[in-house]
Amino acid sequence: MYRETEIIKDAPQFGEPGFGDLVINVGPQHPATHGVLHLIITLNGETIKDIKPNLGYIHRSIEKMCESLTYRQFIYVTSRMDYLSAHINNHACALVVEKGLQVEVPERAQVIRVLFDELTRIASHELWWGAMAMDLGAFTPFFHSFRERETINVIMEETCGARLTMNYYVPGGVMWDLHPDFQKRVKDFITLYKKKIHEYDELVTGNIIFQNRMKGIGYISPEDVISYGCTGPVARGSGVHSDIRKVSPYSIYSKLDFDEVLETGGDSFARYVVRIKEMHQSIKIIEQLIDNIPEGDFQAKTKAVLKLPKGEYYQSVETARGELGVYIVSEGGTTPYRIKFRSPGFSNLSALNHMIKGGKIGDLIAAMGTLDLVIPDIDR
Amino acid sequence: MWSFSEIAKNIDLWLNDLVGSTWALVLEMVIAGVAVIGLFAALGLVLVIMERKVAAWIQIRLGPNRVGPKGMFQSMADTVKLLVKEGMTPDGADRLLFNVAPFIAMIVAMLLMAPIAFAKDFQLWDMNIGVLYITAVSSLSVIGILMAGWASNNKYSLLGAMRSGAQIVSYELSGGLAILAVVVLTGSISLTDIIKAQENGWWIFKGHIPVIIAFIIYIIAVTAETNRAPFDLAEAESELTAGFHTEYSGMKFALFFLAEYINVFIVCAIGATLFFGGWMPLHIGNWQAFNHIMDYIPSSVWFFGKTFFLIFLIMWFRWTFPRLRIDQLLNLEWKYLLPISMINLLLVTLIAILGWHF
Amino acid sequence: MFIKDYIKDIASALKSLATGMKMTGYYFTHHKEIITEQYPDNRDTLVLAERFKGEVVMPHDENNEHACTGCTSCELACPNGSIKIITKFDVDAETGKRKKAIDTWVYHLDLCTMCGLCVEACPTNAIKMAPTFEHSVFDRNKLVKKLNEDGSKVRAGVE
Amino acid sequence: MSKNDKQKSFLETFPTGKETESVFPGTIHELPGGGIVTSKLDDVINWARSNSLWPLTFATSCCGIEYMAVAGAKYDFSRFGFEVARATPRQADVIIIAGTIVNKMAPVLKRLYDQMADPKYVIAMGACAISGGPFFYNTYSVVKGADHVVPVDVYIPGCPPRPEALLHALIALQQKIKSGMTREQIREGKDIV
Repeated sequence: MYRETEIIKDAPQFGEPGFGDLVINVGPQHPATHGVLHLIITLNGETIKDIKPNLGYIHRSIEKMCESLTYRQFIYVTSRMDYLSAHINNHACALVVEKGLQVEVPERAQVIRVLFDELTRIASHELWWGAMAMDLGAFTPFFHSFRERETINVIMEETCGARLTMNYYVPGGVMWDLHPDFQKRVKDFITLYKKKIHEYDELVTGNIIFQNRMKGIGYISPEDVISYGCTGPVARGSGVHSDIRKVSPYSIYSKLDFDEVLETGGDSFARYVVRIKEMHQSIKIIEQLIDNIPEGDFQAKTKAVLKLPKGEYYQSVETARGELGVYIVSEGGTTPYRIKFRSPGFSNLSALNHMIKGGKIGDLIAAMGTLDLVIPDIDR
Repeated sequence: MWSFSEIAKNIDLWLNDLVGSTWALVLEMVIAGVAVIGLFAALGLVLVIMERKVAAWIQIRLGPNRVGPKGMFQSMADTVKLLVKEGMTPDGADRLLFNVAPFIAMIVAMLLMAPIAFAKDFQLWDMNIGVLYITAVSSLSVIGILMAGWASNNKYSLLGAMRSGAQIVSYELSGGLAILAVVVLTGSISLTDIIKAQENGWWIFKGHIPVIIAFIIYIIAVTAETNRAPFDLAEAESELTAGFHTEYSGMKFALFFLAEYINVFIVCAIGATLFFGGWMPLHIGNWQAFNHIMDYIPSSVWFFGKTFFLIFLIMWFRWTFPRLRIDQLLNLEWKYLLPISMINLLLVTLIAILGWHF
Repeated sequence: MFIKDYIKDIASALKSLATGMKMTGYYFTHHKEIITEQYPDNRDTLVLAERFKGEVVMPHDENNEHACTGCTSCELACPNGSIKIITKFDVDAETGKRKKAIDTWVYHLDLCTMCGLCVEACPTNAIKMAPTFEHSVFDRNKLVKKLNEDGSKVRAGVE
Repeated sequence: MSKNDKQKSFLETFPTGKETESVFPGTIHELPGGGIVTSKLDDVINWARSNSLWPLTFATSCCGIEYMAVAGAKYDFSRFGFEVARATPRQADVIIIAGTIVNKMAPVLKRLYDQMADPKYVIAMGACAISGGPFFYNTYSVVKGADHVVPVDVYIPGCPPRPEALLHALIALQQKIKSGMTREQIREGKDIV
């Protein structure tokens, strides 16, 4: 009766399920997978026995593609990897090219970059909050979070010229100077954010149904976090000190006053709290910088054709999802010889089976929501 | 005063004169059937647009406003589209059960229309076992869902149907016990008697705290019984794509959609009848002048006003709360609602025996 | 005590649910919080950011002249080949010199990712990003555009 | 928006550039000579179809976020009656291909399209769905345009397009449905009546 669908026949055989087990394919088109993740789940009743992620439905060979693009050009493609932290991806690439060229980035450009990074982080977490609540079956938070997110999008659009994939960072600085209205808009946003943030707690955090769905679900211990290589809020939710902005500070983060958010719960609720508190920390960083943007150049003088000296370069940054590493091998030409991204989503996804095994389908959706997966970031 | 009962009586007399009593009965049945189907369709249209507007306003957006004046024709467009859309039966499905299931869901919803008093003396079938009939028939709705889920030959559908089965069977208990509270107070299971008993005040106001608790339990139980969020596990869009109706398209899906809304209307109508006095206007004790003014408002307005208030309440739940997990859903019923409603029933019995209600 | 905890649990749960309902109830009754912008109706008042990258355009002045010399630096800067410049040689009437000029400036809007690198690379500011977005078409071929207008030529003095 | 662009009227921005019948169908037209004719059943059906386009929740990458923004409160496509996003293809009317289609995803897209009940429409949103966009030249794994897999009705360029651009495309699709013309008829350049 339960014929296997065609999709699973194409996929590699993962061993025969036991008697009475139900194998279902969640994805590639499924509202909870936030894209095209394909999970092959073995169920016993409602209880999950095994999860096998099947990747590759959005593999666009970005790493291979970057090898044929120049150092100015390849940055824009990386916006399409983790499109929710597009600015931060670009930042990593710009930093690694600057490291190779040994260009000193003007202070104004660095401040602008950090401001946009933190705005991106807030926007990303806003979207995660709405989408995660939607996974849990509450639709209203999604619309309320987009209210704040759209405000950030307007700021982005005014200065960078696009809403999502901006390509604003170039090696040596940023493409244009800030828009004159930038400071005012950001201050307005901070006011709006502070006025509305209590609603997040009223609508979702304090809700008894939400807490029961989240607490104690998807537990992962600090040891497992390290062995799976999870980073970002997933690691910090288990109390693992992993914020790249603190561990190996880049740009001007070492001069800023902010806290690394650590929770010791290790469950879905801890990861939720980490992200909510991170938004507050980002606001704190923005407040420190918004009135102190130094005057000066927004872009360092670079040659028209960039050539990285022969060698290997690595830079990691903290995206909204965790550690993004960019590794470039240069043979001295105008294009990278080899490029490799270490994306946070891939490691975080690998811990999914460990987290959820033995839980219910509802737990899978809730815990996957707190992992905040962006599938193009995993497949690249 | 203008009332439905006079019109019904006149039609009855006129038909009896015209064609004799046997044919008059047949014709009346046909008229009643057509009227129910018409009401069915009209309610579906109204409730769908209402839900979308309520959702939009809660979600700080405008909602449908471009099709017809203020978007009022939106659900009409949806209905026409679904009517002419291809209704497919998937390969491998159990064809008979698959195609029959939506009709079962709809027929159950229609059967429940029979004992509801829409206005003073306006009732399709004034039976003396109204409450029993309602509890018996409403439990049939699970059959349609189970059939749909099993016949679809889809794993998501099957899971949704199984969830729905567990859910409806459990929540019927506390729903029934909550209804019993009112039955105990009234001393009758006829809906007419229950409404009559609320002449001097609705049960929710004059029945002390136990009736309020019973009302809360009733609302929670019927939300679960009609598969509405936060208990929409049978559909659970983010988990099971569309649950038991994953494989349904076109009009067959529309029937499920419609049956859901009609069920919501009916449980709210029953709730309004039991706790808010049905078509009975708001009467307060000895305030003769006030009561007299209230009597001028037509009884059907009272009935629909109360019902739509309850419907709004259920919609409000839907757009506020996240969904429960299946084991939490059953925990809620067996560990909380059922013990509470049992103790509550005891209390109500005490009140009824000692005559403490106003 | 067991019963006390049980009742406390229920009370706190109901309170948390009521908090959420209070908030959604507030938005249901306060329509001034609605933030919807009605797109086709607000088209006249819609102000887009002037930097918004909607498509590449080549501004022509009143004499039907543009500033593009056909140097192809935009074509080289474009990461995904959405620009193709077909050049020709104009013969100057006075001096008789052959001069490079553009014949067709082909722009693939269907490929373009609005990264803005071509505009940055252009030495003569011949192209810019226009804040337009209403490009939807029924036929994919209509998205391949010719940006220089018929009969246009390079503005005098632009090298 | 600069002054020059403003001069374009709203209808001119559409591929057809013409307004189709947008009044409520079933209205009574007075014919010369006093005859009365009600509009055709086809008009009613097309009106219903065009005003009730339920999209499939299908997004592969970046454009999906702008698709979510259109669903969000600021742009709100529920004004047109499109907000009933169905997770199952059986109940959806329009599939908005928001994002790149790679070779492994192409059979799945085809399958989803086949599972949808007629009439079904496809919108290709963004450069990736139209032609592969940024992944046109240098990659080995991307389908160069979703129209190699399923027939596409409306194309929206942009990377990703603005939310308003998606609304524009949805209105264009509405116009197409109201006209009742096929893709081939439009491609041949026939006027939309």
